Amino acid sequence: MDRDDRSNTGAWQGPKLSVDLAGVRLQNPLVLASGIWGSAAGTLARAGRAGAGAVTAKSCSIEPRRGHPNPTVLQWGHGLINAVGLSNPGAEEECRELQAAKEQLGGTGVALIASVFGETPEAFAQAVLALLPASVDLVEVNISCPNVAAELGRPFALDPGPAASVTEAVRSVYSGPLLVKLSPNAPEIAQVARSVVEAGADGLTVGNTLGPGMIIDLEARRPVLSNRVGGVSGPAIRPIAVRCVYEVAAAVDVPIVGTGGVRTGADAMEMIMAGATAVGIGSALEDEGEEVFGRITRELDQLMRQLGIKSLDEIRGCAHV
Amino acid sequence: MDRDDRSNTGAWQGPKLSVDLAGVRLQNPLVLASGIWGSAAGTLARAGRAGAGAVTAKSCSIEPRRGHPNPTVLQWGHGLINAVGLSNPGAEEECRELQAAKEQLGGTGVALIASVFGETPEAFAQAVLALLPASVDLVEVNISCPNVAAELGRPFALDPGPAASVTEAVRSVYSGPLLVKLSPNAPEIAQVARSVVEAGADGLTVGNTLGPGMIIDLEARRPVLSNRVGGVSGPAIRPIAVRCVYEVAAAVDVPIVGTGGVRTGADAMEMIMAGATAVGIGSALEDEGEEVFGRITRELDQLMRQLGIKSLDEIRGCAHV
Amino acid sequence: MCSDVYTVYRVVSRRQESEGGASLVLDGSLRADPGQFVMVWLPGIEERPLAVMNDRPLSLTIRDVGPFTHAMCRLQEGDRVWVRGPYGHGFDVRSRRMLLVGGGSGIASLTLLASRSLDEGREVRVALGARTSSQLMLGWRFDELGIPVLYATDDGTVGARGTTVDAIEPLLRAGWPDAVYACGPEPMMIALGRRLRGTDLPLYLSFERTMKCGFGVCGNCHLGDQLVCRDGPVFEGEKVLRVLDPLAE
Amino acid sequence: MCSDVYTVYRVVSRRQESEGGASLVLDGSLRADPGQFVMVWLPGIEERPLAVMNDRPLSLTIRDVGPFTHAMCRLQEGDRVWVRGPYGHGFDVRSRRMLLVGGGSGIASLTLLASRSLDEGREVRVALGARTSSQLMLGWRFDELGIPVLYATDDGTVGARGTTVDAIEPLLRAGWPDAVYACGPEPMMIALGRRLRGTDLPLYLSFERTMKCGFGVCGNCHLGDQLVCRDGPVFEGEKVLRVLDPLAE
Ligand SMILES: Cc1cc2nc3c(=O)[nH]c(=O)nc-3n(C[C@H](O)[C@H](O)[C@H](O)COP(=O)(O)OP(=O)(O)OC[C@H]3O[C@@H](n4cnc5c(N)ncnc54)[C@H](O)[C@@H]3O)c2cc1C
Ligand SMILES: Cc1cc2nc3c(=O)[nH]c(=O)nc-3n(C[C@H](O)[C@H](O)[C@H](O)COP(=O)(O)OP(=O)(O)OC[C@H]3O[C@@H](n4cnc5c(N)ncnc54)[C@H](O)[C@@H]3O)c2cc1C
Ligand SMILES: Cc1cc2nc3c(=O)[nH]c(=O)nc-3n(C[C@H](O)[C@H](O)[C@H](O)COP(=O)(O)O)c2cc1C
Ligand SMILES: Cc1cc2nc3c(=O)[nH]c(=O)nc-3n(C[C@H](O)[C@H](O)[C@H](O)COP(=O)(O)O)c2cc1C
Ligand code: FES
Ligand code: FES
Repeated sequence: MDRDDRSNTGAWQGPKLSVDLAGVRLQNPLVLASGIWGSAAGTLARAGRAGAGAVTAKSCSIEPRRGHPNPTVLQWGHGLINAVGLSNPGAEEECRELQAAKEQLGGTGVALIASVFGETPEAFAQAVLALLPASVDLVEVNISCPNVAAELGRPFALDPGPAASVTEAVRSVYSGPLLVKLSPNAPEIAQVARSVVEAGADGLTVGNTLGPGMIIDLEARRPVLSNRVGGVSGPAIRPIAVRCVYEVAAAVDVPIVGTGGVRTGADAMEMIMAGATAVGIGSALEDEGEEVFGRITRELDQLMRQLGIKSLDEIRGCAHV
Repeated sequence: MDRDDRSNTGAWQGPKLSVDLAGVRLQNPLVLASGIWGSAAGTLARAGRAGAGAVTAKSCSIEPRRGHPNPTVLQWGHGLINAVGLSNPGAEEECRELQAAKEQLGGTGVALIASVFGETPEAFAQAVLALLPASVDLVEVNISCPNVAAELGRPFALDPGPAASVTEAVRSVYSGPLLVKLSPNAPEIAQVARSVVEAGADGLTVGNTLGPGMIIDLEARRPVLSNRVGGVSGPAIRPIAVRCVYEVAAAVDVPIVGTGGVRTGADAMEMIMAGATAVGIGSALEDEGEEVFGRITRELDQLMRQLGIKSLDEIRGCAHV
Repeated sequence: MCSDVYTVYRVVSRRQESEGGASLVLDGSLRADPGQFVMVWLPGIEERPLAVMNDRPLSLTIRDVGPFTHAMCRLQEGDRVWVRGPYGHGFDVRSRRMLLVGGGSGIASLTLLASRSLDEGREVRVALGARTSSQLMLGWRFDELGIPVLYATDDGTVGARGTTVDAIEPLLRAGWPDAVYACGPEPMMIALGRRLRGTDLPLYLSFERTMKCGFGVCGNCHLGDQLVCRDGPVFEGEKVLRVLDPLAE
Repeated sequence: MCSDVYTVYRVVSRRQESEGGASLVLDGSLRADPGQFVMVWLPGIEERPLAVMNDRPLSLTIRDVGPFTHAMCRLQEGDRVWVRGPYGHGFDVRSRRMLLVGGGSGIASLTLLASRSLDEGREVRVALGARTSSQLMLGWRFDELGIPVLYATDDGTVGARGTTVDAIEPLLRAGWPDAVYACGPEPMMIALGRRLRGTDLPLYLSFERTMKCGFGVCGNCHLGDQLVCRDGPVFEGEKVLRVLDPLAE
């Protein structure tokens, strides 16, 4: 039981920050984004204990993947650029970590989200099957990683058809709450959103990293990332992520995890006004670490008091004028 | 005659900054980007006198356009967002300004670039025809503005076919040096580049603003731009612009004006190492004004000395390893 | 804090100016130099440049000439305005005896200059003009500051019949001012420039042009090769009148 | 200046350490706390974490264990390295008599701690271990600083036969140190933790884990719920040994 529930005892307990994400109750809208802090039970649970409403594990595939050699993750002045290349220990090992994470999170009320990817719709489905024993609260399907194009081809998330195929394949093996993670690079993201929802998604994460981008080192005379290009995240991408959330919210009627460049309570509220139900927090952990969750929650609470907002439900999508 | 030409008198005169852009010689690679400082003869000439290698006028259409109401151009912390909406005085008036600009630039060696757009390939061609009397040095065809989608539909620059149609239409009425301005939002920008070059472009500007993006005001509970969304420019978009230049340079063999987020000599050199011949400078004029050209040129010169680079030709595209 | 772009202020008090004009005192201050301006947004309506009439507390004076200014003039206590800035360069003040000349909404650009200059121990006089008495603005502010005001109206309903340029003639002849500072309709500023041509009195003019960005990018506010938002709004008279005045050499 | 990401240094001098090891002195300094590390990139090869062996001038000591360290060890005077950082938290030093225990490449994490602590007027002793004498590194640096070194090798070729944990036994019994600082192979650090369990001697351990970002985002360097790059690389012994040592409660 958290503060919001106690509010039915009478006196106003302060702004209501809890939200309903595809049937899963989050104590606050902040979600640790996939790929941040990996999939280790210890780090996921730590982010949860520190105040995330939900935590997402790093995307995993059926088989383990080494990912790209270093350099893979860099700070370039206005955010991050990364080409980790979806390194992961494979679904079996990931399942064990998720089970441990679930145990460590027991009783905290923090939701646990698994994330999967694959080369084909069937591979996505198989990865989800392999994770079932962990009984996570939600599954996120990552069809939008821009860093493995050389290997995996054009991301599924760029076109409505392929995006829907993956969703259907996963839906056919998994009946729990299902999020699909879209790409801010899709020129017609609203259409992709519509077809993914028709194919059975319960919610959408909007979105993954932008680009890809490239940083060249002038002395080395070559791109810094070993993969040459990488996904751009952090403050630089916020206006584009917000526009994506706005467009998607206008197109479909499922909850959205607005993700991209959020660093403050004001940024989080912007996402919610654009139509998001929850808000992904990724690059903001650089340097600051898990304290980011407490800080953003406090800032959000303060802003709500200042603006006379009693509940996030009150302002969700209110910028659609 | 500039410094580089004197170098054949014997002693080394310092790094060679001049470049050849589709047959037009620029004293240095810096190009005032279209839409910055408008199309007035006075401001274009001022930017040229201050040290730009070339100046581009704001895109114009056959008929005058008012553009969108304010707010239209904003600073959001990591760059600009704008939805000016291609306001312009129409090709006839623009032609007069360009003639005046050309006169004012006479003898400076600064190249003058006109920019046009239209609703159909034919409209592009007509706009170019209307500007012919100004005898500008190059014509840039803007097929990539993301701020008029509501009116003009999906930008031509997103797909190879439409992009080529516009290029062909203009090519059929204009035989001078022709640049086509691509969009960093095209998921397959290399294919667009190829088809535009096949259709007759002599060079490519890569690229226009990114997105569109959106900034929501929390007190107003609405998007700030009257057009709701706007193109993102400035530092935030640099890694993506650099990747676009890199991809395009690998795909085609025409000169590229690398444009997006360049603010320093190092940024300019990064574009050139990615494969650019010239470098567009737009948002960097905020606050600093035309002095940006002198500063970036000096920084580039210093960097070249420091890294032992004698000519930009030496490093163009060298990051393709 | 609530956006990357604007600071939101509330109207604390409102004072009716001339017919179709109002001054608004806001609930916070904004550090600005005399002559600088802000961009003010009314969501759903428009965003426009306005002079900083006073900076602590931030105060604005608006003449109702169109949709935006009309909405501004109808704001009531407690209503909000969205402000970004300040932008531009203010007046460069080096003189001892300053003559200020204002017309229409341009008067708002002169009040902060007047009060600051008084604080700095300078002598200030001002001439205000309008078509008719009911259109005069901000006389009360100069009265508050104890600055002598010369009025001029086209119809003679207040002060001298004629223009401010006529009204300042005696002061000019007496050799009173060290420098002249003006903001108003462009015809007024051109006339002032012509009157002072040949004298060695420095003239500073503040211009009003339509703006989009306010920070020197869009080019919308150009005046010859100058950008009003960035290089101005205050210019040395000679420099801009060369562009504006068809009679200037 | 040449990139948003790295500072480029040149190798000024190179010193052969043990077989397959080298120390490099670079042509600039880097302000760092003892225990902090940098990410070093060799274009076309790899990017890896390395301890700041000395900070002015920036110096690195590398043990050749794989492709990156091998390339590092082969660098010559004038060759370039790309450095970002420093990252992580260093040693928290409050004690008077400090016992440093190093093994393998971990020794590089202790030299800056030693020299800084001497500057601050503390007493420092060090124990260095390796499998065999030819694999010992950086003894010369402690000699330079005038710090007494206890050596331990598995084969007894130098110093006591056995481990550093054996070698420091007499000092521990004598109650000499106020605190122990260690960096080396994890088995060494576990053994040290076991030896000190039950005493009230503070133990600080510096860890080496594979890293991608270095600034607390990717999670690659986790150790239980801790991130070595951000929360470490130096930890209080108790805290991490609970995770690492199967015998810890
Ligand atoms: C630096 C600067 C400072 C300013 N300070 C003030 C101020 O303190 N108080 C104030 O009331 N106004 C000021 N203005 C002018 C103000 O911005 C305009 O009056 C306003 O833009 C009108 O907007 P609107 O939507 O009400 O009318 P619009 O529909 O934009 O205009 C209505 C009519 O007024 C004309 N007009 C618009 N702007 C001007 C102008 N600047 N000069 C002459 N005619 C114009 C239009 O051409 C049109 O005919 C300033 C302008 C600038 C550039
Ligand atoms: C904070 C920190 C500071 C470090 N400081 C130094 C230093 O100053 N000098 C130095 O030489 N090394 C140091 N290291 C270790 C160094 O980063 C690794 O040795 C290096 O990554 C090996 O890269 P490689 O490409 O040469 O070999 P790889 O191919 O990456 O590894 C070769 C072999 O060594 C093993 N290995 C790799 N890293 C480690 C490790 N950290 N511990 C144990 N085994 C490992 C691998 O598993 C593999 O078997 C430090 C590591 C960290 C995290
Ligand atoms: C280092 C790093 C690794 C990431 N790995 C994944 C991943 O495995 N799966 C995924 O869906 N998104 C991944 N992302 C994307 C983030 O989840 C998030 O969508 C993106 O970074 C935008 O949010 P931010 O600006 O808050 O970081 C990764 C991002 C970063 C920076
Ligand atoms: C206010 C503004 C107006 C612009 N107008 C145009 C235009 O009319 N035509 C065009 O091709 N590009 C236009 N652009 C895009 C720029 O030319 C440039 O491609 C883009 O801003 C990226 O470069 P930058 O980051 O250096 O600004 C405009 C950009 C801005 C900021
Ligand atoms: S208003 Fe944009 S340049 Fe002046
Ligand atoms: S190396 Fe990335 S979190 Fe530590």
